[in-house]
Amino acid sequence: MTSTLSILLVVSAALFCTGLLAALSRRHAIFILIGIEMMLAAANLNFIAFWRFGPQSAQPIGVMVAIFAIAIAAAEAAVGLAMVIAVYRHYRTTNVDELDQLKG
Amino acid sequence: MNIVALIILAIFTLAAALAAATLPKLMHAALSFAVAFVGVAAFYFLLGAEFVGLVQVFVYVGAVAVLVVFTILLTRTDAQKDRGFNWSGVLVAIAVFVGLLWAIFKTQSLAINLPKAEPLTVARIGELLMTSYVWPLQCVGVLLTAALIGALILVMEEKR
Amino acid sequence: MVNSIDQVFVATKQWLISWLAGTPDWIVQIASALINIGALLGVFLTMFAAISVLERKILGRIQNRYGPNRVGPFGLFQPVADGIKMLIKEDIVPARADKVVHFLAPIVIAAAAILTLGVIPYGRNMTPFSIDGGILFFFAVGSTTELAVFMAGWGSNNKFSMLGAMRAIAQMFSYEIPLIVTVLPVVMVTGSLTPDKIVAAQHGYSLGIIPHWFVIKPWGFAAFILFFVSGLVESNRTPFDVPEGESEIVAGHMTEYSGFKYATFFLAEYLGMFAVSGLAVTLFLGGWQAPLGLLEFVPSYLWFFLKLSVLLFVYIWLRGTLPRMRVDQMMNFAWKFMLPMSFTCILAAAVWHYTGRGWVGWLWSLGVIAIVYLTLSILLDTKKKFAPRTYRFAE
Amino acid sequence: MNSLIVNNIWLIPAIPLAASVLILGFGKSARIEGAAVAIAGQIIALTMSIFAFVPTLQTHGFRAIQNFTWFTFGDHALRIGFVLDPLAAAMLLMITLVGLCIFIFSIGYMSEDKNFHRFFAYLSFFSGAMLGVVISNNLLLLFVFWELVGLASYLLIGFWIDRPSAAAAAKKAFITTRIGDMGFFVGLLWLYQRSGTLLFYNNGGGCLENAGLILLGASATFIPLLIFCGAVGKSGQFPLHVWLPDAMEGPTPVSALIHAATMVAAGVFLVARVYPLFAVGAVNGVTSSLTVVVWIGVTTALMASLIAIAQFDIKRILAYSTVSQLGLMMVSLGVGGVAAGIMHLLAHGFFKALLFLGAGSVIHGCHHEQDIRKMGGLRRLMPVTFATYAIGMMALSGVPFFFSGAWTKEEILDATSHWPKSHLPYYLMLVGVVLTALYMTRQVIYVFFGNRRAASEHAHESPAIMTLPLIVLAFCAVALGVVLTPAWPWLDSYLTGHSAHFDSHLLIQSTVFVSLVLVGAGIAFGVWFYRRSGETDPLQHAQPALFRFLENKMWIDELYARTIIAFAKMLARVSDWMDRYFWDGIVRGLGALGNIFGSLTTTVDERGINAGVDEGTVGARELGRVGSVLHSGQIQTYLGVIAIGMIALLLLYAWLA
Repeated sequence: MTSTLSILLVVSAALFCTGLLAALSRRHAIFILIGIEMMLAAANLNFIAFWRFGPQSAQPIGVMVAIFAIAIAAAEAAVGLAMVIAVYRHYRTTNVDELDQLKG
Repeated sequence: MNIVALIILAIFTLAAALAAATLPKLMHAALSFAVAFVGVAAFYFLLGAEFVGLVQVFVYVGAVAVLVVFTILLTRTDAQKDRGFNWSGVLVAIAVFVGLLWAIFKTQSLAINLPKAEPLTVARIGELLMTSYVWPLQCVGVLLTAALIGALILVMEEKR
Repeated sequence: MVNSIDQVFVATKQWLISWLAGTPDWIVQIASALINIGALLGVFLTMFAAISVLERKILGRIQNRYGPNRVGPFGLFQPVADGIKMLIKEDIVPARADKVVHFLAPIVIAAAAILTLGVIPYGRNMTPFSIDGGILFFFAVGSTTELAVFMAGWGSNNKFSMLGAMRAIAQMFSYEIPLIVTVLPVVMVTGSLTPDKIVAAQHGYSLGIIPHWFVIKPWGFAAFILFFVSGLVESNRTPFDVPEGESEIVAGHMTEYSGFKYATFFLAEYLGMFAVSGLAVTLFLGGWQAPLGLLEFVPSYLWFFLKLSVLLFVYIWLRGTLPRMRVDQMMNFAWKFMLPMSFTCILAAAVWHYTGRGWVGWLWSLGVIAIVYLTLSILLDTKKKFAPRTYRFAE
Repeated sequence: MNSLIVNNIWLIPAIPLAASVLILGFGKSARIEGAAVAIAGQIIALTMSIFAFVPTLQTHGFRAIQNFTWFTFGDHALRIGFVLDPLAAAMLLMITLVGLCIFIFSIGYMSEDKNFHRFFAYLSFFSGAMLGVVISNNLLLLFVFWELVGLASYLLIGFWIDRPSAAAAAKKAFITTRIGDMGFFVGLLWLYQRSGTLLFYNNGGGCLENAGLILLGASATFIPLLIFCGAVGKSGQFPLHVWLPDAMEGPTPVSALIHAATMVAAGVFLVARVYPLFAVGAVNGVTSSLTVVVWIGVTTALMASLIAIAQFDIKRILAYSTVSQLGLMMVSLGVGGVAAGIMHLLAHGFFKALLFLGAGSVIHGCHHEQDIRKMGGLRRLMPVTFATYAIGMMALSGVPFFFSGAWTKEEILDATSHWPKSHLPYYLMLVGVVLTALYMTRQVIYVFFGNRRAASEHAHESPAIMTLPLIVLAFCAVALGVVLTPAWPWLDSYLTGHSAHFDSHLLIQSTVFVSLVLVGAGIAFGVWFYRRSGETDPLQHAQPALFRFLENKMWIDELYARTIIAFAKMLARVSDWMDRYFWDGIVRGLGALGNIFGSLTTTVDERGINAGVDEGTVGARELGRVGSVLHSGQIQTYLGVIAIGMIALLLLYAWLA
């Protein structure tokens, strides 16, 4: 009833939702980043899975996309963490509930 | 593809991910995060994308995780109030998960048998990166450089 | 005959596996892996024991003393005594420590070290885990060490531990870049990330006596030196043992460890040393290949371990000779000298490749390296701007 | 060297123009340097003109052209070019030589002026522009230089800008010539429209060559007449002659150079240059356009001679003389004596420049007094000036055998006498000859003979730098008389391209005796009539009404003031009234209408819309306040909302599927 691909997709969905959970529920700013990284990893997992189960075309597009996604995610993490540090320096807090300067 | 290995790996990875999302101590969560990513890398190995798996370990465990723990170290405060948990997020996450599950099981075309695949060699990936994907590669190079400089400027001591 | 001696270990493994004929595939795979792991652990734990006593004895000779000579003949059983001592010591965990992290740190660090050993070809057909991106695997797993060191420092909840860990991570990060970049010329020239292929690419001899090892090429020689120095830093060896310098911060991230956990750290450090040296041998010194065509009858693994031993001796020799560097000097060295030089190696390798890989290319790449080296030595010359060292004594 | 100049003929105008720019660049303090540069430029131009003149002498019908494309629009290319032929070469030589003399004279005459360098810059500029007119091989290029000449004239007439009369004269000159140029430009465009080219000579394809002339068709009468309008304006022909006497407000060297020798001759030159256009379809050498030219010339010549008799300003007399001589040249051209006209133009250039410079010398000696009634008895005080002036006077009057004007005037009279259409111009010309002798005699008697009057009490001879050019020009005036002797009509043949033979019979013709008698009569009558001239003119005694009529220039200026200018003023007043009351009224009415609408909308705005908008704004603010609650600034909330949106989309999809 369930194919291997479905299991992979379920795992990926679960990883995504875990990431969402981390991003939504935790008060600490770093967790938002961790959650986003997890969501990105889930997307990558999907790319790889579909590449593996898709037709074996001439170019492993899924793999290439995953590689670039990892590189970009690394850049995002670096900048994001730098921002967390900068925000911490400025406001002396990393609690995102207190970082609401943009509220209406 | 060993289904048992897959399921064990899935449980391991998801447990680590859940730990990363919920553990109250920041450092534990960060380390769980690293473990979860090792699990994801293992998935890539299992799926035959060894290179991506290695890159995943290299980038996330070797670099991002260390960055995260460094950030935790540098922003250490009275962490008590940062440990709060927003329960509404759980509901939303579960709702999304249910929605995704429904979508996955609704889709009929996923029942594909694993195709026989040529192993994807590193040489092939390198060749592709230098031919078809050379522009994306250069763009990513520029992006990483920009991110490096941007991160440095962000964390530079503010001159008063 | 020669061939059978060369392949004796391979044959033994196959004989063991043949017992499992008829069982499912995955059982064979797991058995094969277990055999490999067992062999690795057996060999390298023995080597660890040997080197721990040999180091003390060699250092003793360098420092005009005997070194350990009480336990067994020539003190050779000293490691056994040490092992027993370590095992029976009390395992102290600080009260305010993060116990889980504190516990996991030595395990992770040892596991990483052992994993890195897995991809090195020790002899003909003797690569425990032959994977496509072996070199990448080595560094991917090796980078986990940093996390483990951090775990140790953090989990101990001790200022010295934390500071030591920070120092260790800072220097490992800094030197990881030249370490990896100096591998790139080899990878470029061979066109492969697989250690076996890299070793195979160094096969053959010019004029029957000069081996085709990469260390013979100017770029290879420069890269080898840089790689070796970076490896020295990665394994926290003197003169780069700043993170655990006893006279400065007790024992760095290992301060709060005792007993078997401490021994594990020690073990991991030596295993890391073996791994980096092994990789250096693989990449630059022709791996298990014999230095002369005449000497090819000597089994390949013997050549490998001979070369490894030479490198390890150099490690010990340096430890006995050089004083510890200051942190800032070390960092400056990494970013201002090592990094440009390692990029120059890439350039020189490319020049070598495009000028035909012959002796002309040899001279060209020598020229490139010489020019950059001279430029850097002029630019980085501090002109003795250091203040003369002053000594203060208690009155 | 010759070929170098012939192939680079553009250098001749370019050098004075460059000198002009250079002088202006020097600034005010560079007096000597400015003059030196101007004179050096003029000497170079003269030398080059001589080099250009030589090959034209050597070859009959010499014509060198250099054409090039100025710019291209669509399929058409506007081609301009330069031409060197006997006409141009002779003009070049005359202009540069006379110009050089006048430049040198100016050093002395203008020595006390504070804008010394500017004067020389303008003179150089004028010289360059005039040389450009002469060598243009394109009617448009000629027009451009023509206008530059006009500009130079304007600048130089108004050189003493602090004198209101000078400024007014400059304006008058500029505007009057512009009226003529308007016709010129229309003619130019019409010509281009018909023939498709403005090049004069283009190896058979130019507008003056047969191929171009055939294209003119019915417009052949009007195009030359329109171009002639320009010549009328520039050369001070009736009815546009009024500016030329007023132009004497400028410094005397300017009067000599521009308003006697060169620029005013440009009109004659223009007619000569485009003469093939006038001659299209000529029957027996007569066309309707040429007839117009003849009658305008005759009218001008006679009228100007008459006016000259009753003038007291030394320069004005010469100015009217110039006008009359130009009329004479026009007549000559009109009756077909092109060569005669041009020869007279060249000769006139020399002796009229001489006369003007002599007048300048007199004025300089008399401390800038120009009224001949206040002079007198100067022949002993200014002997050099007197001698040279007398030569000029005799050349102008046409005293035969030794003076250049005589022979050229003979030629013109001869040509006029053979005009088949009418003999009236010939007889009128003879009257003009008598009048010329008369007014010149009157002037010389007033200035140089008789008792010394107010201005001549302290008169003195001019310095050598001023008398030297006088002597040179006087020599030229006499020498040309020898050169131009009709016995050997080489210049005639040179200009027309026919071969010349020496023939002493040509020296003695019936017209020679006629003119000899007439000139003699004119001079004798003048000497007798003006023997006792004093503060009041003898003619004034004899015929007060006639004298007043002539003294006031036949009231032509007044006529213009009453008619054309009055009409223009009336138009202006009407326009002013229309603007003030009619259009302004409409505008005001519209404005008032706008005001009414404005107040209406203000009311509507304030009472109706504003109130509504206020209400709306309050509502919007309240809505915003409610809405801004959503805008919590919490990124996690935003993320959650995004996730909820995703669920909603999934649900929508499920519901639809």
